[in-house]
Amino acid sequence: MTRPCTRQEMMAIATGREIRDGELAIFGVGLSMLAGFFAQAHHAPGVRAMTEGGVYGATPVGGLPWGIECNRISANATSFTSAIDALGCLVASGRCDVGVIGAAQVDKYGNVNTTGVWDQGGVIGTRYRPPKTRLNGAGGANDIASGAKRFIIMVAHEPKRFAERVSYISSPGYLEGGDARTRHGLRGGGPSAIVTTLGILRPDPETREFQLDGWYSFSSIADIRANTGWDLKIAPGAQEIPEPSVAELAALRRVDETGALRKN
Amino acid sequence: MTRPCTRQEMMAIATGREIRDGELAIFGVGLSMLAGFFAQAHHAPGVRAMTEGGVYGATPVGGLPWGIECNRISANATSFTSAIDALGCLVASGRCDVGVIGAAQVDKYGNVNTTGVWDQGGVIGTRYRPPKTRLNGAGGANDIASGAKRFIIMVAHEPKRFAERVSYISSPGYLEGGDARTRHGLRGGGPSAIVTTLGILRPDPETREFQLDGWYSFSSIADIRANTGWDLKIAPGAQEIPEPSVAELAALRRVDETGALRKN
Amino acid sequence: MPPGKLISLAEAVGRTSWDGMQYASGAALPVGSDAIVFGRELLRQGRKDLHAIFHCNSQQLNLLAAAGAVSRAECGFSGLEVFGFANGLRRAVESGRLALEDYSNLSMALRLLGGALGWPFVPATVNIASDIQARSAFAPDDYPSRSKIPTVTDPFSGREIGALPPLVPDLAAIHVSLADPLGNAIMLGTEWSRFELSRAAKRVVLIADAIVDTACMRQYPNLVRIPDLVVEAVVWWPFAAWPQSSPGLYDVDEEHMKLMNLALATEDGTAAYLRDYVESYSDIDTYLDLIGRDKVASLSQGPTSFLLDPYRQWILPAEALS
Amino acid sequence: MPPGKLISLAEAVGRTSWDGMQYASGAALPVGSDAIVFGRELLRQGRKDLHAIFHCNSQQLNLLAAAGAVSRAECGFSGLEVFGFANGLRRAVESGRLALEDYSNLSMALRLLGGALGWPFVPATVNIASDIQARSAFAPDDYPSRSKIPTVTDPFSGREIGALPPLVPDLAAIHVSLADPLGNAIMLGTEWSRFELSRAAKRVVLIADAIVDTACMRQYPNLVRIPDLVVEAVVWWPFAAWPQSSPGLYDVDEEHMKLMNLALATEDGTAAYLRDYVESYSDIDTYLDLIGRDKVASLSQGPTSFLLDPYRQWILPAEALS
Repeated sequence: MTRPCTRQEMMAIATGREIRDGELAIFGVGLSMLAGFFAQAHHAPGVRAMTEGGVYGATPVGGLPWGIECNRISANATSFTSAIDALGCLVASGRCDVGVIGAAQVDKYGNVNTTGVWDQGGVIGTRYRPPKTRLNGAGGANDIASGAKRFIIMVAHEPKRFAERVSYISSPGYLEGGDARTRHGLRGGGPSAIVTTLGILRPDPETREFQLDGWYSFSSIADIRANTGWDLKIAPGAQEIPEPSVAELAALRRVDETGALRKN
Repeated sequence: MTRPCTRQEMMAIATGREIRDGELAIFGVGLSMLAGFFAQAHHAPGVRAMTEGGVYGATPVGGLPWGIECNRISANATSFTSAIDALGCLVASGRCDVGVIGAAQVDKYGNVNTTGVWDQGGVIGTRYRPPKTRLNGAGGANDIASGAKRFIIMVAHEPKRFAERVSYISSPGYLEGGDARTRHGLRGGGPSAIVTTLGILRPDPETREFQLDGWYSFSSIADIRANTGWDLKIAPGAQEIPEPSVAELAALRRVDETGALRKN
Repeated sequence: MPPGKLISLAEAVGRTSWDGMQYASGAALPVGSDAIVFGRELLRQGRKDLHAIFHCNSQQLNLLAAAGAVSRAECGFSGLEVFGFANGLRRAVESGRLALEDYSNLSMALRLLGGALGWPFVPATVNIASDIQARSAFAPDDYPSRSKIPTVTDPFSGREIGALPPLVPDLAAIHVSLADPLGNAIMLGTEWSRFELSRAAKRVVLIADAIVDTACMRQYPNLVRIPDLVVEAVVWWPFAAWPQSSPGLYDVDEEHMKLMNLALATEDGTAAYLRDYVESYSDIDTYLDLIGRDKVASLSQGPTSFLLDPYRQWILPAEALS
Repeated sequence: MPPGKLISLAEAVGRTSWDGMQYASGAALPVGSDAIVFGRELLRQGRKDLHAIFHCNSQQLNLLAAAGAVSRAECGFSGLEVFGFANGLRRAVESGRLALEDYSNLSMALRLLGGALGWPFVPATVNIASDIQARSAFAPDDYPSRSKIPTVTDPFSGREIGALPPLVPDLAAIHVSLADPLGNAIMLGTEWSRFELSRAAKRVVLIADAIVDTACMRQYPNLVRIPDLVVEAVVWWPFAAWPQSSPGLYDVDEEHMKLMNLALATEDGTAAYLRDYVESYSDIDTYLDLIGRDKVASLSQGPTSFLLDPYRQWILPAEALS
């Protein structure tokens, strides 16, 4: 197969396209940071980017940062503050336009699990019990999911990751769907897209159930449905997503200078 | 009359004697700051002093500071932070050992008014109305009075300033007396002394009514009672307060290099 | 590199202010780091009926109140520290022209923090059991007040504490020592509550005594407590806090502090002050002339001048800023 | 000028720690500014049954958990960023040896702020409506949990939000870039929540990569976010965060990060790691030998080295610190 880029690169570009110039944006570490800095390098030079630790004005040097406060991102920042500033004053407050988070498991209402994998069908039950496999916990993603005006979920498209219902809600999507977020008092607007290695899902405006909105040149509706753990509906107007332009791919590869997205 | 020092100097020294070495202490601007820095210069070199603005490690240079953040106190500080840090994390939290505040009016339970003077006998009534004479408001004194383990009130001893009941509680003393502070949920211990230009008053351990505990060489019980707006009781063991030592007066005058306390 | 977000003082006031707005400034203690030059320009442009949010009173609020431009104010301290009572503010309060809602210095800062964090209320262990809680100048018949600092029940202990109303001012004009053209700012001296204010306000304008190259910010990112992404505009104005101090840059002008407060004690004095010190300059040069070039020089040689030394190499000259 | 509050690492651990204590550290993100050398010494002195308060997991918590020294932990993120899952911590959690109470990165910081301010609870607009609120590892039968993040009613709107329990750890071991012998500290890079932690904890020990003369603090008082009056002791230990980074001083040691996390994935690997990298050095010199003098030199030449430049002139040499 002669793809123009890897699946991960396509996912990063599709995510970056969701970010608009001038927005106040927060990126996590890893792939989501590359997606964000790609957007800044390509079509959103005025994006006001920050990290969870309160690092402002930086673009990474020397490749993918090891972490949010790491030296690769500290080397050319204009301001360092704190977690309460970035995640609290600027995100949980409702000021942040867009965040990008990852997921180990996501469900049809965009709820995200990054906490653990449980046996017995992934059902924890009414008593807390430790996971069979412990993952990373919520980190700042819960704060982004709770407070940002909208957020984008980036996730590898595999059946085990796309569940009817996540085992554990680490970061809230639309909860039980409909107006549940409002009823529970969450300030932010919820997930606007799930961008995957196979395509893009977006929520139905009423039910908030995620539907297939687009596929890549190298994927298909059938492929995506087979890799989704619920009976995925197709949105009206769903279509193939444009391939990366030469300029997009060049910008992404400048940001991802160590090729982290080209490893698989 | 050949006093060894002015009344204000005696008040500052008597206040400074209340501060012990090593304590975490907060001083307001003006006389209370001089009292605190006198203590540091004389018998409490290890006092950990701060101001409301989060200025740490400073001693004033060039005379009485104009204000808490002014350059005379900023010139040799080791740390500048913020109001929430100093008044919140270190004082309202209950960590601060001792604060010194001033008063325009104080009552027999050590409640302090620095907000205004009202006509009609100083009774405001059940509708808010503006004062005849507006004073400075609560400033940080309310926060010190609410949270510090103990605080000292420094005030010129004049009948109009010593009321049965203050018109307006800007900073709480013992409220209605007894265990009222605890009932109202105030964290700090309340005022431990009212140090005046004529003597020192301390609270009865049960009723919390302030009683005369000591007078200066140049004042007397009769003098003090005549200048107090309630029927002042005399504490058991009340006695004359030692005159300033040569070392005390020298230390105070080093701190008060512009002679602010010698003007009257 | 300039202009970035650099605009003139007149343009900043014209673009961001309106009659009746919630205007926050001051935000340092009464004799320092106050964006008073923005307040002078508010008066030059005839703004009125302001709802002033000042952590503490400053000469700016004193002036705005004396001039009759403020109808409501909230602050924690209404004096001028060792310079005494604020005569302009007290006249306005005593006459009933200005309703002054009292809080404490901590609670004003916490209310800004609450606004910054988007909280519906802020827990209060201070101001409770005092007349600050019981009495409201904004709701005079509500006594003991249940609307100003109501109680909230701690779900862990079941005990009651106070709940402060958060502040989200329409505009904050914040004095900073140094800003770059992008809007990154360094404050020398205590922040007081300028950090919280810069996140609480809907719009932020920086008033900077000096403009530095962004390279200064990259060398000292931990000093940049106000990052560009929360800033709408930057105004360069030397001696912007005068007659108050700016640690590292200039000292308090004691003589003018006294002259000004004395003037604001009367209607006639206020009119004269407005004529002589508000309406009388046309640009930075004539403003500095008004202060007096000798005084500008002497106030710049204060005991804190050394605090500015590390940053002097990046200060942009006046020629680069027009 | 030394020693002031300067004491040895062994003495600091001996004086301030005990089995079963609430121990807070980390307090920066997972790969930087972590006082891990304090954690190594906790293990050398055999501390166990710790209740760990880490804003985020770090290699320190990973190590302490792998070694079986932690029975309870609270954190907002339990991974190692791009270095993957924290194998030592996850083994302890999955086996049930360690109860891990989950929060988010904001709520951990707010809980420290609440502890610092002495609040009974902290308003929460995050963590609500998630399993972080509903499930408690410390109270497994309380489902949906009403004790971990209960609701509180906003008295202004009548609506419910969450209430976070404040944190007041027994001890905080805080990594800082620079400290003076009195206990004033400068952090380069994001503070993360070290400011709040330094005010929340009952006792504070600073672990500083370098010691500077107090003159440095008087030149840069706005950088001194941890003032001496909240600090009990200062420990000088170069490369104190290794293999993690310290902005301005040294980079992440990628090789050792991977080696360490791989080792902590098994009991045997952990025993070997403890033997080779915890028990194996006797002082700063042998510790630096262990890292490797070449690596010490190369990690010191990172892209952020310039951040240290303004302060180098005040760094006290090793000879002055004994």
